[in-house]
Amino acid sequence: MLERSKTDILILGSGGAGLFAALHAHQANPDLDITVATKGLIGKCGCTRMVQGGYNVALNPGDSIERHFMDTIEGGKWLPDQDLAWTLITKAVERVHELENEIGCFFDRNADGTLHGKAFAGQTFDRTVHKGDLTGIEIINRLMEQVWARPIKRLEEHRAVALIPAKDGQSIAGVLMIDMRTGAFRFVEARAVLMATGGGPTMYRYHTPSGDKSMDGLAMALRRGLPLRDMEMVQFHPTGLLAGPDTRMTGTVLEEGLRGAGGYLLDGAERRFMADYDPKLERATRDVVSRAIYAEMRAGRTTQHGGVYISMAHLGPEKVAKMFKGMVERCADCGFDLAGGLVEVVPTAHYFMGGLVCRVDTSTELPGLFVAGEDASGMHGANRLGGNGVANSTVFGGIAGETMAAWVAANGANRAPDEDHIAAEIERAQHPFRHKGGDLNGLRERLLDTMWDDVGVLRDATGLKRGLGKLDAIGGELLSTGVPDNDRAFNLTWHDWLNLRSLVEVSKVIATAALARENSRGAHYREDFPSEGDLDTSTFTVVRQKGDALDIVNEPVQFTIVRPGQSLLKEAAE
Amino acid sequence: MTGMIEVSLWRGKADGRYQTYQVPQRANQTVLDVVTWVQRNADPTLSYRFACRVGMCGSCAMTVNGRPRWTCRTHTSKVIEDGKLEIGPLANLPVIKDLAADLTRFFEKWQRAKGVFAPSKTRKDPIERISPASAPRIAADAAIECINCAVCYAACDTVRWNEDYLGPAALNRAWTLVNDVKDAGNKTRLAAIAEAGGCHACHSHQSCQEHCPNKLNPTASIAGLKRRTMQAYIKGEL
Amino acid sequence: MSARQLHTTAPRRNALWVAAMVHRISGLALACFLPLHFLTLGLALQGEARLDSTLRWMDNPLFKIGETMLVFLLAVHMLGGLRVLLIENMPWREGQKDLALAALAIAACVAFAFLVGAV
Amino acid sequence: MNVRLYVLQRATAAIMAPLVIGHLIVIFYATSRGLSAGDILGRTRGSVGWGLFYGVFVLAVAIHGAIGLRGILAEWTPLKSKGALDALMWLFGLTLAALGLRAVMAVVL
Ligand SMILES: Cc1cc2nc3c(=O)[nH]c(=O)nc-3n(C[C@H](O)[C@H](O)[C@H](O)COP(=O)(O)OP(=O)(O)OC[C@H]3O[C@@H](n4cnc5c(N)ncnc54)[C@H](O)[C@@H]3O)c2cc1C
Ligand code: HEM
Ligand code: SF4
Ligand code: F3S
Ligand code: FES
Repeated sequence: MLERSKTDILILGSGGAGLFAALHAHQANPDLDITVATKGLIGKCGCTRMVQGGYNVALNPGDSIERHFMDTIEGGKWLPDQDLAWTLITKAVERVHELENEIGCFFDRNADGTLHGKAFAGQTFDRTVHKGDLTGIEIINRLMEQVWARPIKRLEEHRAVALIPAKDGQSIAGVLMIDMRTGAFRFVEARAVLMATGGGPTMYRYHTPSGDKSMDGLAMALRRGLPLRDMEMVQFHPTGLLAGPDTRMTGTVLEEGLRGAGGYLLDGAERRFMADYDPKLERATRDVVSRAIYAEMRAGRTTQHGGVYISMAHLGPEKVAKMFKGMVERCADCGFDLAGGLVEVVPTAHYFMGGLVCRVDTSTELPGLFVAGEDASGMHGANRLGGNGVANSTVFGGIAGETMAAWVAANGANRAPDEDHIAAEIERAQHPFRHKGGDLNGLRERLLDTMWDDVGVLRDATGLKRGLGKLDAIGGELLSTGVPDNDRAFNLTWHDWLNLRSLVEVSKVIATAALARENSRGAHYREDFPSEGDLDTSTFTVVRQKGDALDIVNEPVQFTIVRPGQSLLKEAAE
Repeated sequence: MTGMIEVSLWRGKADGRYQTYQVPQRANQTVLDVVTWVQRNADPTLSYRFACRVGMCGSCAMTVNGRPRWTCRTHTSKVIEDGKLEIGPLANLPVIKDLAADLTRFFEKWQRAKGVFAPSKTRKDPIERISPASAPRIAADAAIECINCAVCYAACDTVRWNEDYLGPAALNRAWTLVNDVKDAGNKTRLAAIAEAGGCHACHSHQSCQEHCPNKLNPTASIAGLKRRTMQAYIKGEL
Repeated sequence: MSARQLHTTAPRRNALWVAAMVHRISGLALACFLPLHFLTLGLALQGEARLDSTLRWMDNPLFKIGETMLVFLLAVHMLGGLRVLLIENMPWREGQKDLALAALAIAACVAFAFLVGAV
Repeated sequence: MNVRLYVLQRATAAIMAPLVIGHLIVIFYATSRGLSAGDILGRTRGSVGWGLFYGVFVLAVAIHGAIGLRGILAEWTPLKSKGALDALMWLFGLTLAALGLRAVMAVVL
């Protein structure tokens, strides 16, 4: 029942991070045997594909690395690891050149032929490079073509279920997977492993990421006792589509530009409410608007499905239909009139700033294990700038490829896996087959509600504790909920179960970290601790699993480049 | 808008059959939601593929009442006929199981059509200035927003009749590269698509254009390739 | 297999697919007819009378209908072919369905005129 | 179909378009007067112009039709080998050309 194979470099995930890693590792040493394993089809799953806005990069002579860096640090509320952020921003320049010149991306141009940079919220310069509002498709399609064109092995519809240590426990020996198409287990022995499964806060009632993302990577890392950082930091996008229950449309993002262009947010009684919260009204930042909508919803001033409305009609339906063609068409396909009518919206979990602790070269505490993309942490701190997400995955994915190639060269042969571990993990993944019945979907709904209600946009100690209690209960019930073992091939229900298990485990970490952070920074807002606290003594959370318990510490942020109150920008310093 | 939809879903591999389910109809409901409902409530072993839910990843295409479509952005009310929906895997591709088709061949042909950028520069060079108003740029732009959903591939009867035929999506991609001034691979690309099974196999059925959910026009792209290869052939470059 | 066929009925609903089929069938029919046509004319090698007697023999209404069909096939194939050449060699033009329909209509008119004129 | 066959097929199609129109006019003209061998041969016998007209027509249609047939065979019959398809194409094309040229000779010479 267990198939085995060997490779030099195993990459988990085929988003921007995974594919860049494969290309750079191959470029560094074409003789390496490289394998990309992914839960969907190569390049067709994950969120890099879903990037709409674009890619932040300081290219324009009027812009600078320093300016982009300061925007990132200030946007991250002084929590980012400054060396990681600096690497992100400097390398992004080279990466965009590579995307254009070597990978073949087709970014929009100014009339003079140079790359167009558009405005994106929270930034002091229009530096977001894009292809219309489908930037991610362009980036990932081009990467996918390049990967297909090379002798890089593809394990499509393969789900990683566990990081398997070497016999001596000192390093990683490979990864246990399920070949989803057949339902068989497969152990891939690898000299180096990249975790690039893209996080994905899909445990919230409303969420934007693709359905294949379920925090598997972080759940696997947690089980290996690896440290996770900034886990309380879940970014919400203020306007997700609210289409009611039982539709996968619900939660999908309606673009930021709608508010930027002058769209109104209205409560259930069609009253414009943003004035109650912020003088910038609908144009306030993502977190402020999300909190305002969440507060309206909690106060019960909601629409039919429990959200608020976005209204564009006053700008002239025809103009709106022209300006936001893609968005209007998408809404129309699903039965909503965005240009002329009211569309129900709700804040929606969008991005996960937390993740595995890593170094600038993407290495982790576990020798042989590397991490990049949304699974990694420290680049964004308390908030990620729009446009820094795909920059992050492509920059560090590429670095990971080079690092792994070098690491493999320096660290010799394969390492024999701990067979007991493999056996135990197979047993763990088969757990639902040992049980009968139960309401898996009901449990999923309860998880979504728990996270939304108690660990959501506005948090306090009472809610977080209540949430942790409910999460324990859901986790417990999950273990006695079964999946029929009549056909394991392409069995989505089995994978739903496994997704849920990863989500519940990581949800507990989110709630625990949120409870530990007794101030409000960026995406994390504590109603019982609304102040942002002293910036100079900022700390970040690090959680590890020790036995059955979660161990949490607050570590001080090292201001290696700039301290709160200072700036790298001349004009600000003067 | 309530009541039930009679949904027939393909079950099994190539030698499978349709099985019927009763699914409650909702005001806001896509075909993907219908399929999901069956998996969650009626038969947990039902297999299908999706990822993004918003028409960006091209993973969820299926045959719906006889037509290939992206299911995550197809509202049920637009496709139900007599209260019925028949949903099968994409045509012209092997079936993995139930509603999930195997796209390997589709991507292999993408490669055979040299649908991959061939760089003329490196990351050390400045980014090429390209006027957005230049003709090749406009031509490439018109065809570039493809999500490789294979809907066109499933809609094209030439693909069905001619195993070798690269198909509309791969050729459409090749056309964008032919127009990319940064690309250095046109010689081999044109040679590849001038072979049997290349662009000349297309009979302009235009089913690809009719069905492309992104309103792309592979027929026009393929016509462009036919012109370009013909010129090259006449000049003796092929 | 028969159930599987259901998946592939869709392309046939496209008018331009039908146009391609008309083009193909007409081309095929012409290709089948041409050898006969050439053989008939070749009879002239055996003298005018031989050809004439065959032409007389073909001078009945059944053959008239057949000839009308041939005129239609030739016209519809040519016009359809010109439409394809237009697509392939000119900048893209919308309204291909209308063009295909026009080709069909014109060919039908030509054939009708032939039928009326020839009787 | 590769580019060579394509170019030949399309070029012959383009050549034939005016010829077909001409031929259709002749058909109309001829049949309206009642088709007789005398009429046909009276027009064509000894005419270099008609000889060329039909000679070119025959060669074009032989090429065009043979390539067209090859395509149909490839797509609609189990015949997939390139060798067999090419053989049938040549067979059909040469036959058509031979019969056609024979007919042209019959009516012109
Ligand atoms: C709707 C939307 C819009 C966005 N817009 C922007 C934007 O405009 N600008 C910006 O900078 N960022 C944006 N982001 C964020 C950005 O998309 C992500 O941060 C980034 O793409 C993450 O890249 P990644 O490679 O880490 O992960 P992903 O691209 O998400 O890829 C993760 C991969 O891992 C695979 N995987 C998951 N679990 C497993 C497993 N167990 N085994 C094997 N494989 C697994 C997945 O299938 C997938 O292939 C947006 C995100 C969303 C959802
Ligand atoms: C006016 C003259 C003609 C023109 C403009 C013309 C045009 C064309 C074109 C463009 C095609 C290619 C269609 C495609 O593959 O998409 C074609 C196919 C074909 N033609 Fe013609 N043609 C003409 C006359 C003829 C004649 C007289 C015959 C009779 C032998 C003929 C037989 C065929 C055949 C058999 C095909 C193949 C059809 C297919 O593959 O679907 N054509 N023609
Ligand atoms: S051309 Fe259109 S239908 Fe074909 S794969 Fe691309 S997006 Fe899908
Ligand atoms: S449907 Fe097929 S035949 Fe050509 S125009 Fe499109 S590829
Ligand atoms: S799920 Fe991505 S296109 Fe439908």
